[in-house]
Amino acid sequence: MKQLKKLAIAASLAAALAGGLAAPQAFAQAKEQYFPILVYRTGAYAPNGVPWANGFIDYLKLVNAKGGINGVKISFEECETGYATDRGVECYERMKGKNGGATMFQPLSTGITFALTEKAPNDKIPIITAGYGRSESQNGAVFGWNFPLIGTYWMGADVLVQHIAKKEGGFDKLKGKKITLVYHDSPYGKEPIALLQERAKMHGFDLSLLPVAHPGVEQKATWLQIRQNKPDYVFLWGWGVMNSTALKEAQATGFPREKMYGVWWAGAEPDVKDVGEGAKGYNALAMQHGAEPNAKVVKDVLAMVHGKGQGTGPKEEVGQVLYMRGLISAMLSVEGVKKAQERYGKGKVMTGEQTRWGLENINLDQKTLDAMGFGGVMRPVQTSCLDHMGSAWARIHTWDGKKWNFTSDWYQGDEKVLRPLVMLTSGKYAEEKKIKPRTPEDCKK
Amino acid sequence: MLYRENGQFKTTYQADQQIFPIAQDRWGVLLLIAFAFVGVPFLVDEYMFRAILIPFLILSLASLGVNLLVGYCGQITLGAGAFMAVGAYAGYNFLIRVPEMPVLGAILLGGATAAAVGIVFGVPSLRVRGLYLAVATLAAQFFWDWAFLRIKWFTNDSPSGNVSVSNLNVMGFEISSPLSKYIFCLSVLVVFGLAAKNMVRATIGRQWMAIRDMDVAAAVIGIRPMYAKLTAFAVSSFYVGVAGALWGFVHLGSWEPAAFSVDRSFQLLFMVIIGGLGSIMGSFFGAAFIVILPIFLNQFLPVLGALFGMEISTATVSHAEITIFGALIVFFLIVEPHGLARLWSTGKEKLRLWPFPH
Amino acid sequence: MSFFIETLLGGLMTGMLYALVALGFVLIYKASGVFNFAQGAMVLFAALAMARFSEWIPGWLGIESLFLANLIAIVLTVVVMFVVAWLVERLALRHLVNQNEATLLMATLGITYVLDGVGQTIFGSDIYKIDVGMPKDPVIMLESMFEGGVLINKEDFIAAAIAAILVAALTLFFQKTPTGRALRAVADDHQAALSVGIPLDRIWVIVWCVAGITALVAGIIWGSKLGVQFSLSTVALRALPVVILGGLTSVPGAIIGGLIIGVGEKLSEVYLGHYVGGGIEIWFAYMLALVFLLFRPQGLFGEKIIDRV
Amino acid sequence: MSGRKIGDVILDLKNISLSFGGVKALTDISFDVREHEVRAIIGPNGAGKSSMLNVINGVYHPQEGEIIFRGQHRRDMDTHEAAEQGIARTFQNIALFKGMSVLDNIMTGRNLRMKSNLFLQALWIGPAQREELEHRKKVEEIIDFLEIQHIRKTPVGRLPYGLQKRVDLARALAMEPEVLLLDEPMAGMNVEEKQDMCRFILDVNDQFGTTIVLIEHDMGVVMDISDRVVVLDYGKKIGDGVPDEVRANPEVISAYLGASH
Repeated sequence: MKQLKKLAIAASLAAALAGGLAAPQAFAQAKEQYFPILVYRTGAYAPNGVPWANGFIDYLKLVNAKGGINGVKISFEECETGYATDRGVECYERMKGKNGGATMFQPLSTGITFALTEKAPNDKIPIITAGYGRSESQNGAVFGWNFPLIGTYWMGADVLVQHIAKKEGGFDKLKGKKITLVYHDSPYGKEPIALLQERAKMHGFDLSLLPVAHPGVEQKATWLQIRQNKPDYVFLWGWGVMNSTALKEAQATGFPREKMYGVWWAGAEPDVKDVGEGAKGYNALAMQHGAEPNAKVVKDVLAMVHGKGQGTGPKEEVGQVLYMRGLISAMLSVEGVKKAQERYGKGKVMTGEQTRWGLENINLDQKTLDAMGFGGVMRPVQTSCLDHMGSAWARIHTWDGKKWNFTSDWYQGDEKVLRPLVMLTSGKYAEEKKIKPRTPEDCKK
Repeated sequence: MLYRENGQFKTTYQADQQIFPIAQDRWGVLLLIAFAFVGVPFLVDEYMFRAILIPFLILSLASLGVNLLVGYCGQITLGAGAFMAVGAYAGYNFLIRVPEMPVLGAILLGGATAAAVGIVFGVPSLRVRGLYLAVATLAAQFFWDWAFLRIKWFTNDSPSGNVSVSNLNVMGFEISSPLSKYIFCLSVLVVFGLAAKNMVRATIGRQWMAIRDMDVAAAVIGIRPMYAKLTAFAVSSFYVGVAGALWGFVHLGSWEPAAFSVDRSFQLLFMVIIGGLGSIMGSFFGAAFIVILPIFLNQFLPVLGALFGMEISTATVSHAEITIFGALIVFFLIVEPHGLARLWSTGKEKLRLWPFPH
Repeated sequence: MSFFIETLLGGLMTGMLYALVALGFVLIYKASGVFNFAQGAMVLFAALAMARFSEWIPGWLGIESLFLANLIAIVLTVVVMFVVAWLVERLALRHLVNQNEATLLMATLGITYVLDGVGQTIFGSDIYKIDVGMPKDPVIMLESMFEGGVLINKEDFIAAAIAAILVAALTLFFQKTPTGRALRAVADDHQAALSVGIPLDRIWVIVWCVAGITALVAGIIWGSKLGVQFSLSTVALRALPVVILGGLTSVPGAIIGGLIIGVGEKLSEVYLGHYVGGGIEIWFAYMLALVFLLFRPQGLFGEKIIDRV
Repeated sequence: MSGRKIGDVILDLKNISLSFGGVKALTDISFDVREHEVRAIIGPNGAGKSSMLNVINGVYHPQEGEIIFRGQHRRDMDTHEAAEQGIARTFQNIALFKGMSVLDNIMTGRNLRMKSNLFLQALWIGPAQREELEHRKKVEEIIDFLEIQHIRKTPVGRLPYGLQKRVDLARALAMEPEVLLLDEPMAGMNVEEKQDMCRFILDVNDQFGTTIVLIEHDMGVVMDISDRVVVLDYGKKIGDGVPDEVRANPEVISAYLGASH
């Protein structure tokens, strides 16, 4: 016991010392574009976080394999957040100044996004939140450093309403319909409510809200209520295990899966995999892309990254929905850097601030996308200083028991509905924070 | 040979009742505080400030509060996270709803609100004790988690339930740079630490400890269990609430209820138990241990792997991190169930005798 | 009316599962005075082991039959849980005898982290499937009595039946076997048990093994219902009000408490939830337990505490 | 027994009955205590002596009976009220505050007299600091009186049994009580320690005029120091009177003395 005690004293001393010496500096790598990546490979949301991260990294590896961004190689580093805000903030602080400064951050968590939104303007680092984060940050005049590229929750919810309106035969047919939103009880899950309420007012459908507490493994009461209310449609705004649980409970209470529509974070393989046949007919938003095993970029990754034994995750995962989401997020970030190089010097390492300019001026037309291997995967993206989303297109895909298939045409989020909401909410934010919105002149600087 | 109390005779009770009766301790602590104010700012970089020191200071304050309740008054709580949340959200509401409300005032009022809520949720302690009470306090945790998500008024109708504060300004100083945040948190901690030390050596502290050690005997000498327990809940919640407000205002800047989840409650209880129940010093040790250890492991394991020529994946690192974290906690509890503070005082005892141990 | 019955049944089924986890708490607390927070992590660990073994075994042994693979997986998992129990006793508990409740609680929280970490390292952190052939689709019954009938979940029924069998088996074990009697003796009085020559450390290993088996059963049922994933360990938090309500030392308390909490939770969420925006079931369960505590501080079936001076 | 003068009845217990669940601990017990006297309660194990003390200072609440303290009639006592009215007590199985030093333990006895509020205490200023010093002086007097100066700063958990008993007494004395209830103050002590303790008890009674109600097993001691003795057996009173009377009471002899001699 005495020995143990000594050991403990020694251990705590060592820990104290080491704590002081923490943050071992990585070797300074000159001339490399540094991409810090916040991931979660453990904990409740790991099944969804892992493929996303693998896709993101594989794309960066692909860019390097092709010679980098105009010759500038990408260096990258992961930091585990466990989906916890304070860990995310620690990662951010640790990595923001490393290796000549972070190019951008991708938090993959609404909570971390909120925290970083406060910090990024001081550090001049763009926060890319492709398909998540705060919807009003589309307004780049107020949220100068947030980039909810190619999708916000408001736009997603809007597309869902459009889709069911189409199914029903017009917006006027929505009157009196019952729609239930089953949502993750967090800022993430609550994001679409504002838009859905707006749409409910417009079309006279009846919206009811059923929150599910983190992590979402206990939903019996939720689905009993759905069974009682018999809504015409259920929107599922879940993340992680909550999605598969919802599908299982829907099956157990006999709610038709065909009438369930998930957000794009509730429409991937981990959500339906272990439900299998039970999820057949379930629909979800595809944030432009779905599962894309046949895309050219996927084949490139398989050949040039996995083929050389450098794949980040298992081969089977390449081309899956969340993998693709990570990959596309990486692609958009890289395109931001590429664009910035056009202005600030090709073949140079871009700072966060320069990258922001690039991200605000992304212009990917269909030809460019096809050339990059994203043909059929996504539509053109064009951002501006005032529009940090750049594309409002989405479609629906449906699980057939084995794989996801597209089952709808493209929809575009309705600017007339979205814009006022974005302006109102971001205006309120600007007022609260005493931010002077940027003018088009400011943007040119 | 330097650490001796020989020759220091106390001639008045006042001298005997000082916080640190031994002169070396007194000077040591004063030097440490001076160093923290003057020396540290020159030595550490922004990362240390933002990611380690500021969280450490704030969580020390919270763990101090938890220690007053658990360590001094013997009432186990698993709801500390909720009181942090109450402090943060109440502070936020005072700040935005009351015109001209100074930041410091909002933080203190946040703490005061937490204290009031603490009293309400402390009432079960009059009937139940031990683990039953611990679980009862979880009711507070889950209730407030829910309330801040559901009741829009608390979050000023923000559609997502997320709130944020910025442009902090305390008595004319702008609190935005890491250094100013550090100094602000440090000042708050020093004041609150001193107050805590004063309370535990005064009659209120003795009442708490009496209740902790033997509640029937305490009642017999005229201590009201209700008063003692509820003041402990109030003071503890006040500390925890102020820490919560600082966590939201100063550290995160923007937060959602998940920042104060049940995991936070467990974390705080870990701090006081690892640090040492019923020890002010232990609260700091515990906070340092729990704040630094995971971050350290997270950065150290890949380095260790590299030494042996292995590349460890992020997943493996984080799994190893929680495994080692858990194992170290069990290890420390086995070796020194009275916490790091006891190790510290054992070390001091040794030093007192050094170099002649017999 | 039929909806009320459905909710009630749903609550009872959930409650049965809570009771299973609570049972693990009670067994260990009775025998060793440890409030084992790691019970949730043990459920996860067992379920992970079970899911992965049944996935790997066909590859290892070339067995085709799902039933056989599951059977072997269960046996292997039981072995794994015994090893876990033995290690926990050997490495942790043995050295923590006579510590106060809070320290022990924290130690089991530490064990929780270790189990979570090791479990995910060995078995992975994805969602896995336990397929023991439980029927997934609902049936509608009593259509003649109620309009629309009452929806019943076959899976839930089977789960509840398994849980009931386990409880019965445990009761038999405690009442009829010498080991069971020794366990009860230890639970009643450590000193006395020691003095008649019952080896405490062996008893503790056995108790942890039994708790491990209840964890496995809970893990299989839950895992087959919801998939095996990290979040499974959070069921411990849902089962806490149960032990408090039922009393930390009472096996029937765990079961009845489980049912009360399960039903209370579901009824409150369904009938009261929408007045306040929903999502109240977690804290409602805790509040329910708390209100009970104010009237009976030792829980529904706990032993009465008398202060002696 | 020198200059003190035994006064009027200060505490009168009438027809006290107490039971736990179905078990009767005390049945219809009546006796009184006069000011400044040393009153002993004796009886075999399980006779209900400790329960009697617990009734007097409000730890237990009797189902029947009446307690008249300083002329006020009550159904039962409340612990806090008892303490405020000047009833202090020591415990059979020492109930000290194990985590605190001897000094702090005794200081807790002063808590009812310390009036400064929480904020002043937290800031350690003005009245709070002054108060702390004043009471410290009083406590030091008690420490001197009981001759425990050398262990002032020691945590009570580390003290030997005999000293713990003394600290227990010190804590009770710190309340400056009018009535002091002593529950087997000499149990488990050696002869020397017992003599010390007897001396302290008599000194307290003599110098401060404190009324003492005492439970003790050692008959020699009881008969020596007490003015009047009440005898309990199985929760019933079987004898009451001055030591000589009690000694002569046949019922007492058969129930108690007979058993031990």
